[in-house]
Amino acid sequence: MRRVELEWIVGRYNYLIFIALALIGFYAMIAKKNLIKKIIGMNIFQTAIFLFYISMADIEGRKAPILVPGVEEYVNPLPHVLILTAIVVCVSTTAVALSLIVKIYQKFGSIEEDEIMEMMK
Amino acid sequence: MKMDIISIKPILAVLVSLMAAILIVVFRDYRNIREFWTISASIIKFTIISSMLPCILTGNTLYYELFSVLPNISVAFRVDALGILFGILASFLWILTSIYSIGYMRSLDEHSQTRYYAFFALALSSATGIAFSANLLTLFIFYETLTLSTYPLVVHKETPKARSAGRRYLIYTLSGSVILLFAIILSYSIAGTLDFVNGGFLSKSTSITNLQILFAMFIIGFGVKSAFMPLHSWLPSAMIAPTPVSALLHAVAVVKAGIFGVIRVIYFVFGSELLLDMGLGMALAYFVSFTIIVASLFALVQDNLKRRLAYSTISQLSYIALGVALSNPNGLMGGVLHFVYHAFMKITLFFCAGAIYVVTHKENISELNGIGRKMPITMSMFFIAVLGMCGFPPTCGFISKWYLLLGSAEANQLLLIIVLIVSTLLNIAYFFPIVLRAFFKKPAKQNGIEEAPPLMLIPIIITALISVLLGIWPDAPYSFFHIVRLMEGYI
Amino acid sequence: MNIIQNLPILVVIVPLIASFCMPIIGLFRRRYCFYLTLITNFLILIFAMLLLNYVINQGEIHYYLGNWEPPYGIEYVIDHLSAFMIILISFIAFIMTIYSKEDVENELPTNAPLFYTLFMLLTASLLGIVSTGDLFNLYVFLEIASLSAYTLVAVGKKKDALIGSFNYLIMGTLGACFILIGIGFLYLVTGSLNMADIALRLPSLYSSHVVHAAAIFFVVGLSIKIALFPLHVWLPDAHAHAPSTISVFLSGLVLKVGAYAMIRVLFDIFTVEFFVNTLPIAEVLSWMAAIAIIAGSINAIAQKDIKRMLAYSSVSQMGYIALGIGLANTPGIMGSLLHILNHAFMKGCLFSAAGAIIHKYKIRNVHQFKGLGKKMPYTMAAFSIAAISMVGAPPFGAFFSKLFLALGAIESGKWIFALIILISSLLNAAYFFSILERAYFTKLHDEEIEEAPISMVLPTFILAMGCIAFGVFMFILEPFLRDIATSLL
Amino acid sequence: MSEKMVESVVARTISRIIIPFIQLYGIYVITHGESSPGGGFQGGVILGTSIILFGIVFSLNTTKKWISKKILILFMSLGLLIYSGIGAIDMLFGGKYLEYGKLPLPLHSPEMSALSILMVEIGIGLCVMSTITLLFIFLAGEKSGTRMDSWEI
Repeated sequence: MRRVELEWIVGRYNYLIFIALALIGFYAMIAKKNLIKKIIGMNIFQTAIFLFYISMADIEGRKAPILVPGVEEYVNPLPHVLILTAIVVCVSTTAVALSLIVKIYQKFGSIEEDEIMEMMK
Repeated sequence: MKMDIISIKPILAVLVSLMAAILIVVFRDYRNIREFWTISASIIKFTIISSMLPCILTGNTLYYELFSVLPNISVAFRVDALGILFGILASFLWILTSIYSIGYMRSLDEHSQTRYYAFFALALSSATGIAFSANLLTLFIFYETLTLSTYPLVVHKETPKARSAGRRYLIYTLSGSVILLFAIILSYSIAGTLDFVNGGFLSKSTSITNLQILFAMFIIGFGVKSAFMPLHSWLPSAMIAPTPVSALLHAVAVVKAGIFGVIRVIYFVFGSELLLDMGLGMALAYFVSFTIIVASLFALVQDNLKRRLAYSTISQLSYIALGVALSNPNGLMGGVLHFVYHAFMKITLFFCAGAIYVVTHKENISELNGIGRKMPITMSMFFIAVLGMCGFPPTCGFISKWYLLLGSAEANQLLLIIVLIVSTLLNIAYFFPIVLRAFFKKPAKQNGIEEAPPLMLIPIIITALISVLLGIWPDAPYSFFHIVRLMEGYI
Repeated sequence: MNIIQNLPILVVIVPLIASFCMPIIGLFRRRYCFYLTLITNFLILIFAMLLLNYVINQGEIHYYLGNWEPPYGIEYVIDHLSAFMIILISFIAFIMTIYSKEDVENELPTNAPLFYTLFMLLTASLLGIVSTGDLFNLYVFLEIASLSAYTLVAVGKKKDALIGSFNYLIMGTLGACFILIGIGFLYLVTGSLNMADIALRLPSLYSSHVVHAAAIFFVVGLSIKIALFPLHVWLPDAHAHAPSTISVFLSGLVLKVGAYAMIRVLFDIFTVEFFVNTLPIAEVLSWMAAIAIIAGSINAIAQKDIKRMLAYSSVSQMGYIALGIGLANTPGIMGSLLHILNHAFMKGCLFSAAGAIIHKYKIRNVHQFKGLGKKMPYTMAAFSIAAISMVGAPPFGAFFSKLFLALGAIESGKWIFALIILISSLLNAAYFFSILERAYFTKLHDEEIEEAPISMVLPTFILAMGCIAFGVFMFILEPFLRDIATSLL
Repeated sequence: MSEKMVESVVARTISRIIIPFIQLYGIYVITHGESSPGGGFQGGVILGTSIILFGIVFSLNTTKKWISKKILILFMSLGLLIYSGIGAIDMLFGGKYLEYGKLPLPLHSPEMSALSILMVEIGIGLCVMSTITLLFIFLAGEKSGTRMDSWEI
């Protein structure tokens, strides 16, 4: 077996955090029965991806891409821009999901998946 | 010198009845105009097809490629001797059946007549398409449309029984087509072409086992429609359809399309040489002789007249397959002649059954005591056809059976000769009681003569007379005999 | 302004602007929303035809947004495949606009502006997906399409639609997240988002695990979007409970565009070499597809609700398309593309016929379809044409797509797939013929013709004519599809 | 939600003072979007938040009196139209979509770009602000009779 070195973990801690967060979110989306918790899971998942993009763009010692005299080296601004867009997508998805949940609660009187399934039969 | 003549006639022949179907639907509210279209389409179709005959008789073929689907696969038409034989047969009998249908449908005041005529015309289009297709793909396309266009005719009565018959029909035929299409795709991948070639386009490039499996799949695929046992059970239950449908489609067009496919596969896909090499020809001959005997035995115990005729059809279709599978000139001659002659005889029998039903509303043989005195003309014609089915001279059935026996003898197959003779005896056993009952048993009450309407009677007389005429004068000019002669080159 | 030069973007922004106008118009004259949609969709249809004409005669169009050259800016690429999808989308969108008039008045009387806003947004984003050449742009449009689809499913009056929409949202977002991760991985190793640019840089990285992971994330994410079998659970509820117009859109276009994205990603970004040889993606995909074909059909047989049945049938039919992608040879891809076209028309026709039936008689259970053939002759005629085409009977369109797929399966030596394709036709026949049998061959006493409104019957009929035309005039399509297939491989 | 959401005088007073500053900051973020961090989306969210704060502290109905749903929907569409329109105008003068340099104005190309981007940011800000507010009104107003599945205002 290959020995996992501490350095290897430290060098990639951002990816490990991304994976951990994404799995937490994924688990919540699939396994939780409460609709709101599903949405929370979805948000965690998406945030994990955002973090992945942001940390991917970051290079040690470089500055944010803003025109300031004296700073020569910038990090790649593109992932930030992409993530801005992705955040918008995330917000809209959450908004749609929340309004759906409000409607579901009105019609079924519950936001627990199994209870709703029981009612639909 | 054989030539491919480019001609759009085959397409016209297919399109005529398609157009007729559309016109029939358009004029659905005017029944005279609607039925005028049926008759005129049938006559036009027959004219177009027979106008191709002189060209074919000189040994040429007509060809037209519509479009190509894949490299070496196209939707194309080729009229050769075998194709025109089927085409003429189907289109000629369509004229008679149209006339008969009008009489039948009007006397019984059937519902949904527009649907009936429209799908009938479609079925004929498909049958013509099958006859004239130049490759397996085209043949399959029309084969499939034939299945679908006959389905509404089978379910015409709209009773639960009819629906279950229709369901059974679809299950059998669609399963058959699936196997057939699979076989077609496999042979395309083996040979890279699907065009019918005299002598077959498959060669021993792949292993013998593969070819044997392929042949078995083809036979199962086409065998459903040609009602080889044990794939036959849709045919007797499909007899719930109106009698003209049983007469033309279930005695001629549909089942003969299956046999036609078998002939195409034997002579144009595999080639008789390859089949004999692999010993598959004889295997097929023995396979179908099982059907010949067993179907006759089944026929013995049927009380419903149309069902008995259906089992007789099953048995007789296998005669054709037997002759063709023998792969010698006499066998082929007998098989293909039976292909034609059986059509005339069986359609007469079905027409008679329909006439009896229209006049007396009786379907069972046990109720037919003394019907011969009530309907003398119908029953005499019935008797002539029965003679033909049993192979008595001077009807045409004798000639085809004679060639079949010659072919079996030539192939040194004593067992097949015995099969043919036994089945003739069985034919007599299940047909003669009907005639005897009709003429010599006393009816419950005597009502005097009451025949079916002339629109029905005339087609009956014509077909019966033709079956005699073909027996007396088989090699009349332009007769089927000459077309069949052209096919000797297939072997 | 040079219209032809700007067509790639016009096709996207015209419906987008129309959708932005819709709420304002909705505030004042609710009725006009329909007309604006109709006019816009007609305009797009014309644009699409011009584009197709241009692409066929002059070749690909590359359009740089804001005149920023790739790989810095966003590039729109219209090649044969895109033009093919654009014409399909715009045609169905136009036809379904006509259909939507009655449907919207019936199913969501107060929400017409909302409906048409989302409808145009959906159309715009679908067109965006197929015309963009930028991976992230693809993701954004995919999400816009999905978001408007979630909302459109829920917009009706039905209670169950909300649950369907919610499950669709959860699964769809999951798929989108996977795609986003995939894009991130690709960006990580190539530093580019332009598809052509990535494709150029990838071959040297085929052994990289990051690329492998990216490919897998893409395939799983897109499989959710196209509802490939084990990931299909969201589909039946969403498609069955949506308004009929939207059901047509969802199974006719949204799924197809997912398939398009899959073709683009697999064939244009990762090449055949990669996903057939380096990773066994093609193998897995085709087996999944084969299972989907059978399982979808069997599920469909068990359904009583007509729209649910059609939805499950979509699962099965998407299996065909995925199978063609997995086979990754010329006939396979041609079969896939042809089936994208055919299935859009067939399923569109079936769903709109079902919608017309539900509109007129308020029946959804197929057992109540008795005698419908005589009551609604035109709708049912269209339904039967599409159903028989679905079964794969010649000379209708789907016969040829199945034929191509089967040939592709044989060509790649996997005859078992050919057999599955053919057997599934029988399963299709089982549920479609049972409907047809009930509709046509049952005796009823009250057989008066009462058709759905003409604005519903006409679109249904046009779609049915499409099913016939693509079969009969296959030879016109064939060289075009072959071009696309060879350019992809 | 009840007619009066927060009874606290502190909250009301503080909000009264703070809301204008929030909005000013929002506008600042929007207008400096083309040259510094920030932009339409962020500024719009800040603006929207100020309205939401108003809605929470005072009541939903007061908010609706102040800025009606009709206006918000109008702003939402208008913002989007500004954004897509600015991009499309360039196409009229022979540029590409979003090229921002082909306008027939007596300005240099970068200046024109800056101007266009400013307009775009304003459009986006308008749209985001109204969308955020609308989301709040629809979701919060669900019980007080504002049905979100209806277009009726």
